[in-house]
Amino acid sequence: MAHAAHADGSQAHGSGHAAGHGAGHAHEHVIIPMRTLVTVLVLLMTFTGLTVLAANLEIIFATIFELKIPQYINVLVALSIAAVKSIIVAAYFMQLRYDNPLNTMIATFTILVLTFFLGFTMIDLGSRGTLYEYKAEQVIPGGIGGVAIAGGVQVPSNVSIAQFAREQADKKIEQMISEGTPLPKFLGVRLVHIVDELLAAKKPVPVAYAAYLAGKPELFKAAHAHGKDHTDAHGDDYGSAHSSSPDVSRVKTGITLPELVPAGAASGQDAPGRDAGPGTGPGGDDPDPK
Amino acid sequence: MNEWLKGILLKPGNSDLALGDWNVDGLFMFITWLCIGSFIFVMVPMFWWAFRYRRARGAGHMAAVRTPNHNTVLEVTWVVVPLLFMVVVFFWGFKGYMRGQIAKGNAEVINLEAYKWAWEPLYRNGASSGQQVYMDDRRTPGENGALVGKRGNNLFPVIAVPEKTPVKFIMKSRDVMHSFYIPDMRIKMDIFPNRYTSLTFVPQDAGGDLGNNDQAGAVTVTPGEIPGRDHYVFCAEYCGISHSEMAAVMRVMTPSNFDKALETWGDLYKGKNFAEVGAIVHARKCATCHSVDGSKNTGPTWKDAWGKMTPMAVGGSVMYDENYTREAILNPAARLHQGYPNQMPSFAGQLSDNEILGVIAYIRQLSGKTTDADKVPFPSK
Amino acid sequence: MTTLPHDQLEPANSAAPTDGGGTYHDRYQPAHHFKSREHEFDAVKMGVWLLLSTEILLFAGLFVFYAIMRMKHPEAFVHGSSLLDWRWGLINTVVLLLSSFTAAASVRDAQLGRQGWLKVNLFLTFLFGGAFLAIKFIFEYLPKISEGKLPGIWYSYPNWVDANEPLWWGLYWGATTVHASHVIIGMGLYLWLLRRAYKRHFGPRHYNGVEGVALYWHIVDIVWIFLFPMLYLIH
Amino acid sequence: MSSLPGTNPEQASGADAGAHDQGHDEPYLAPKATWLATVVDWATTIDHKKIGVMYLFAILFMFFLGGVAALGVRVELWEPTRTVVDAAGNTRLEGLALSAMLPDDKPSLSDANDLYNRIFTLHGLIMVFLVIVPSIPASLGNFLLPLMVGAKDVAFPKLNLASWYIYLFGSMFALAAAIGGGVETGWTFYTPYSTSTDEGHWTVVAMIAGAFILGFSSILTGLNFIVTVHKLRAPGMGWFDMPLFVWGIYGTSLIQVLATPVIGITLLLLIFERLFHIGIFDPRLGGDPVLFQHFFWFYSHPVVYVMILPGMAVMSELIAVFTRKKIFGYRAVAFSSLAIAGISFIVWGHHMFTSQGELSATIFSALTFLVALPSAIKVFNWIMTLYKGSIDLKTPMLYALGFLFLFSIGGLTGIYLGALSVDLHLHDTYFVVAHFHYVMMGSTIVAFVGAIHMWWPKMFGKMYNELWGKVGFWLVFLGFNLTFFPQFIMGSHGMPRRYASYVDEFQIYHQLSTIGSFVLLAGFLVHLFNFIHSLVAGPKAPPNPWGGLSMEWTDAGSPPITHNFHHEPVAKHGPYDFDDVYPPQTKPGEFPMPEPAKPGEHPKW
Repeated sequence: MAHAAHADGSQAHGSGHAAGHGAGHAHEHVIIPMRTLVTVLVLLMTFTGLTVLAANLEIIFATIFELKIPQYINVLVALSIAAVKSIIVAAYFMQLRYDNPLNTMIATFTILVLTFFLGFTMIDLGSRGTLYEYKAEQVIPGGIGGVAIAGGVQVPSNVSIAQFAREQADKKIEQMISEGTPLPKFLGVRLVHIVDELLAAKKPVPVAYAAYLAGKPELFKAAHAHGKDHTDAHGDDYGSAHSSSPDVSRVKTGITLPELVPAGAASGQDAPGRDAGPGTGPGGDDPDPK
Repeated sequence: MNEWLKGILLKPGNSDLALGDWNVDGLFMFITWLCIGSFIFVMVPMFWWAFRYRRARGAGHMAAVRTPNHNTVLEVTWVVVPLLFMVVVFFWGFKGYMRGQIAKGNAEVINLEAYKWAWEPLYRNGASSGQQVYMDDRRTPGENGALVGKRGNNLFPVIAVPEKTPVKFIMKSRDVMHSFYIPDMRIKMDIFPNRYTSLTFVPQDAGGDLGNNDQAGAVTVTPGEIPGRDHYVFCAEYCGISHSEMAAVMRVMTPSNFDKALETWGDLYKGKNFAEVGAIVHARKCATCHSVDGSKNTGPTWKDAWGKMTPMAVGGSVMYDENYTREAILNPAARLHQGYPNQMPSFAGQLSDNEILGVIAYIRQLSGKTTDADKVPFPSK
Repeated sequence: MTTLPHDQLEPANSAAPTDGGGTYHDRYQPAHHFKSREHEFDAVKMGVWLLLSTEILLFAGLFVFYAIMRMKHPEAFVHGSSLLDWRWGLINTVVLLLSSFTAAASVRDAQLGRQGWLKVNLFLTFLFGGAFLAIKFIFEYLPKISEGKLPGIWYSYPNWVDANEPLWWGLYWGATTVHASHVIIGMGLYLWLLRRAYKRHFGPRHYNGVEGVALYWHIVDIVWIFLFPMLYLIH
Repeated sequence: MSSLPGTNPEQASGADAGAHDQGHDEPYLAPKATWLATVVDWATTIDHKKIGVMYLFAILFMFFLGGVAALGVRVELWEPTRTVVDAAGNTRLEGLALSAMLPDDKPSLSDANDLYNRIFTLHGLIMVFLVIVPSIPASLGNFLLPLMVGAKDVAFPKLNLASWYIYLFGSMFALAAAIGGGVETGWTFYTPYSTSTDEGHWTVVAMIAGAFILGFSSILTGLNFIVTVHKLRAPGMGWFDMPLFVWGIYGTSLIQVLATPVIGITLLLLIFERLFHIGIFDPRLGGDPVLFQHFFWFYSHPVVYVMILPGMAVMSELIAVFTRKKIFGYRAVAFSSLAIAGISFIVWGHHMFTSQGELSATIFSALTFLVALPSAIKVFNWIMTLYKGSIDLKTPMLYALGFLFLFSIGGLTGIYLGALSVDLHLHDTYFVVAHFHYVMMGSTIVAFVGAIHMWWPKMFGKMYNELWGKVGFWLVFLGFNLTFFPQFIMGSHGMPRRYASYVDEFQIYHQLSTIGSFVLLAGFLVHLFNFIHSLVAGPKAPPNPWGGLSMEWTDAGSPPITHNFHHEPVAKHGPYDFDDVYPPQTKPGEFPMPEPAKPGEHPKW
């Protein structure tokens, strides 16, 4: 990104200049002129706009050119702009440039400790699946359940919280429709998904469901907006501010092009029964590593 | 000398990790001699100089001559030399470690499920551990004359492993963290509820078809048991009240014995009636917490429990009958027995309906109220 | 860039006016074990920076949790983030950047002894902090609570894509509440500074308090500068 | 030599009514008019010496509390299954106070196990968070650091008092949880056990909150010391003119400031997890226990260096003063303190070899061997210092030699646990228990007791009885080895940790260990009575009983005045320049006042 390079350039120039000037007589009470403060504020605002622009540009490129932008590009761009902004805040607002270099050293040591912590933890939890695939995943995605949720209801073991929440929501929808009370928006969207699942599984759709959904096109739009639903409260409930990038670099879980949420993924992986433990699968065929 | 010291410091190993190449015992002894050597290198000068240059009584004299206060060559050597030893120890340790992680192609895969305070292996033909033994041999007659092990009446499952064939355990926990530790095989691996972990080794010696048990000396072979050489299995990650009782016996069997064991354990319930099946299920899954002779344990005893109004933790009482027992197995927290911790995991999905009926029959038999339904032969698979 | 050598401004360790008059700021003397106000100012600033390093490391735990969970469950994060409205995030970022500006301006006013502007800037910083909290609470927290987008056992939102989305909400609520609590602490400190400003505690000879709290506020702003893209702009 | 320090008028304590510092000339221990005024003075003091003494007594009290829990553990393990309750026969062992805490009806094996689990958790928590983390830095560090760098007080005295009250507040939480039924999660609070046990019990959250609060006390102490060392050194005292004690405490403070916040956020998330079940670490809700282990050990490994570094810091002083020689390789020892502080942040994975992925286990194992080098450098340098010294085998020096003996064993057994394949055998066994007791108890507490003996005259102005000091040392030394050496062998035979009942063949080792623990108790009781006797009826101590050369010996009285020094102290010579300052054949009591360094020229080392 051109602007990222420019930002780094100015920053490098800035620090170069600072080193020459600041280190000399650090103990003097430095008063930062208002002009510098205002320029720093403007710079911060532009970078904030930049980072939002970059995020949205990414979506636009991804959808127009059907590009597959991998995850780390998003992370790299966002974090480098955030890093530049925080360096500017630290250097000028917190007067690290004009200050005793000892304080800058404290800041850099803290960041160093943070990177050690992050780096080694990611090495461990990221590289778990190297020897055997089954070591990387969770036994039951979303947790093994068996705990009492907020309402005091006991989640059966081997059922994840998310899956249990979905079953509870389905029951509630069924009950509310039978009572005839109108559904809140997110339950309406859930109803659309239920109907889709029934259609996909070629099961008969209950008349009450179809009747309820008849007069409500916006539910369909929300449910099928790139497999997402936006019910955040910011006024325009259904404006799809942005959608998921077409490509999630990790192919394993399979959500690639925007389409109906496949029934399989919706109901979560069926918990491997006690007998069908993964052991019987991949365990036996490893080449003899000498 | 090395063998003598190894005999003191280590129990005899019985896996390729302990006896094969890059093994643990060899590295253990290498580090031991390294430590003894450097300990002497440090302690001899300390004692000698502390004695030689001690200050005579009362004389405040200074050091006789001014000695140099740093010697770069010396200081560099005593950094580089330990570093070289460290590199050797690291590499040796790494090679030994990887032998316990990567299983060979023809490994015998055993799924192991750990739950609060017991082990449950699952073999390739669906068989679980069909044999239980007392851990300590000095058994004293209990109140009712039956032999009672030192640890109360606990029975420990036998985990059979074939001799000389690589074994791979794929492990998962049902509730909290545990750790599968076999000291004689020199390996241990934590077990998590949310992810699978695995460990592998090659058991070396089953002690012939009759299985000499001089090693562990802890378990006597009773008639009908399939013999083999026994080793302790401990839980090494703290997991609660009976963490120290969460043990098992790993029995290394000759391949023929191993196949015979798998075959008999595969269909344990052949030719048994419901009450006997209930006894087997109790021995395998419930013995850790429920005693059958009335003695107090983590869970309520099953002796003389049937048909009584049992007090509930939430107050009131409930008749100890079929549906109370069924509910206690599937959803134990629902109507908790008074005075007992809410520690029982749910066995939903672990026991088939017939097995639950077997348990009910066994409890009735323990309370002397057996009905003829309990004597119906168990429908085999 | 004007950097007035401080001796023109006020001799650093000039004795306090002997007539006993003047405000607390004029009579201010460093603690007995420091040689001069300059010495004390350096020590205080270093102490504040060490405290800020503990703040950064406090948030390090949450950043590591974010990085690990995003690496392990990217779909949960992609879908979870799409349920947030980045426009509120943007407004909050702008609010916090403005508050950072007024915080830096308040330090400058204290150094120049402009008591009037000092009070204005302190109050503005406090106000922006309040605005940040109001936006976050009313427009982001309440709707999510009503729809069950909460972590762990409070989760009841059915339209998830990856079963690990409760973890995403655990991170969202964890990071934003811990950050909001630090904004509240910062606002409390600014109230305390405002009270002292009315008692004319600050001036060219002594403004350690304003400097320290401004540094703390900048760190809270920097944490939000990282949190905003990490939570709101994931694709 | 112009004047002998013993008789140096300028430094005579109390007598000289210097023109400046009116009213601050009497020793800091001097009581106020009424008893109440003294209590108020001590409760609101910002004098680093008083805070150091208050910390010392609080830490010794907690040490004995933790020690009682340790004896509870050892009594329990006397027999394989016979817990405080005779499990086989279900009879209660009369007369044993511990069994009184069990439920009234026939206590079962699991009730006794539960009691044992609570006792060993209490032992772990009290010893780690309440005793050994603050032990040397908070008590001796507070007292000696300003004196050694020639400052009137630490950089932020009020913050120092706040750190003391935060320590009290945190330990109140911990003791309330202990009395309210204790915690049975182990001091490491591993999830998912710590978030699922004792469902309705408040004690677990109270104990975690206690540890969380104690973290802040440790941060504030570390912060204070770093700023003091940087900003308040006496004129003429460069970084290499400071005593090595200051270097050790500086390294410790760096770790305290940089590592403690991570345990803060971890325990905060654990409290959220336990109270609101937000599912970060709890696998039932999708969380990951391995993530908790990384969070926990990222703090807990650097904190074991917060425990050992002050022990090493004290060692340099003990060895230098009692061999009357410069420390061999001052810069090597100084920089190895910082090296330990640095490397301690990248090796925490060796606590998790049995729960980690293969790649990170290998990386951590390789890095772990780096951490052994700085410790080896220090030990070799101390041993070389003994060469051709004038070694005075008083109690502190005996403890110094004891430290070298025990720390060598403790350090070397770390190599077993660093090698991957051997650690798979030895992890979570008694071998690990023996290793960390040799390093924590055998090194830090031994150095702590030795240091208390050395600076006792300086802190309280009274000499202790040398004979009883030596008797106490031999009891502690032999008792310690008898307690923990059998545990090495038990561990390599496969005895797992935290077991209430065990297999018969380990009984002989457990019995030896239990006997040893009582000998250890005897040793510490001898020291306790020796200290109490010296406070009550000990002879008056001269300002410089051991002939030390750092500022607290040469420029401050025993006990020092409230503002430490009568005059502005100037660093005229290095802390260990015995050869340059004292002529041979001078009795300790009459060491001459060090000749002021000629301007500009600094004596070489």
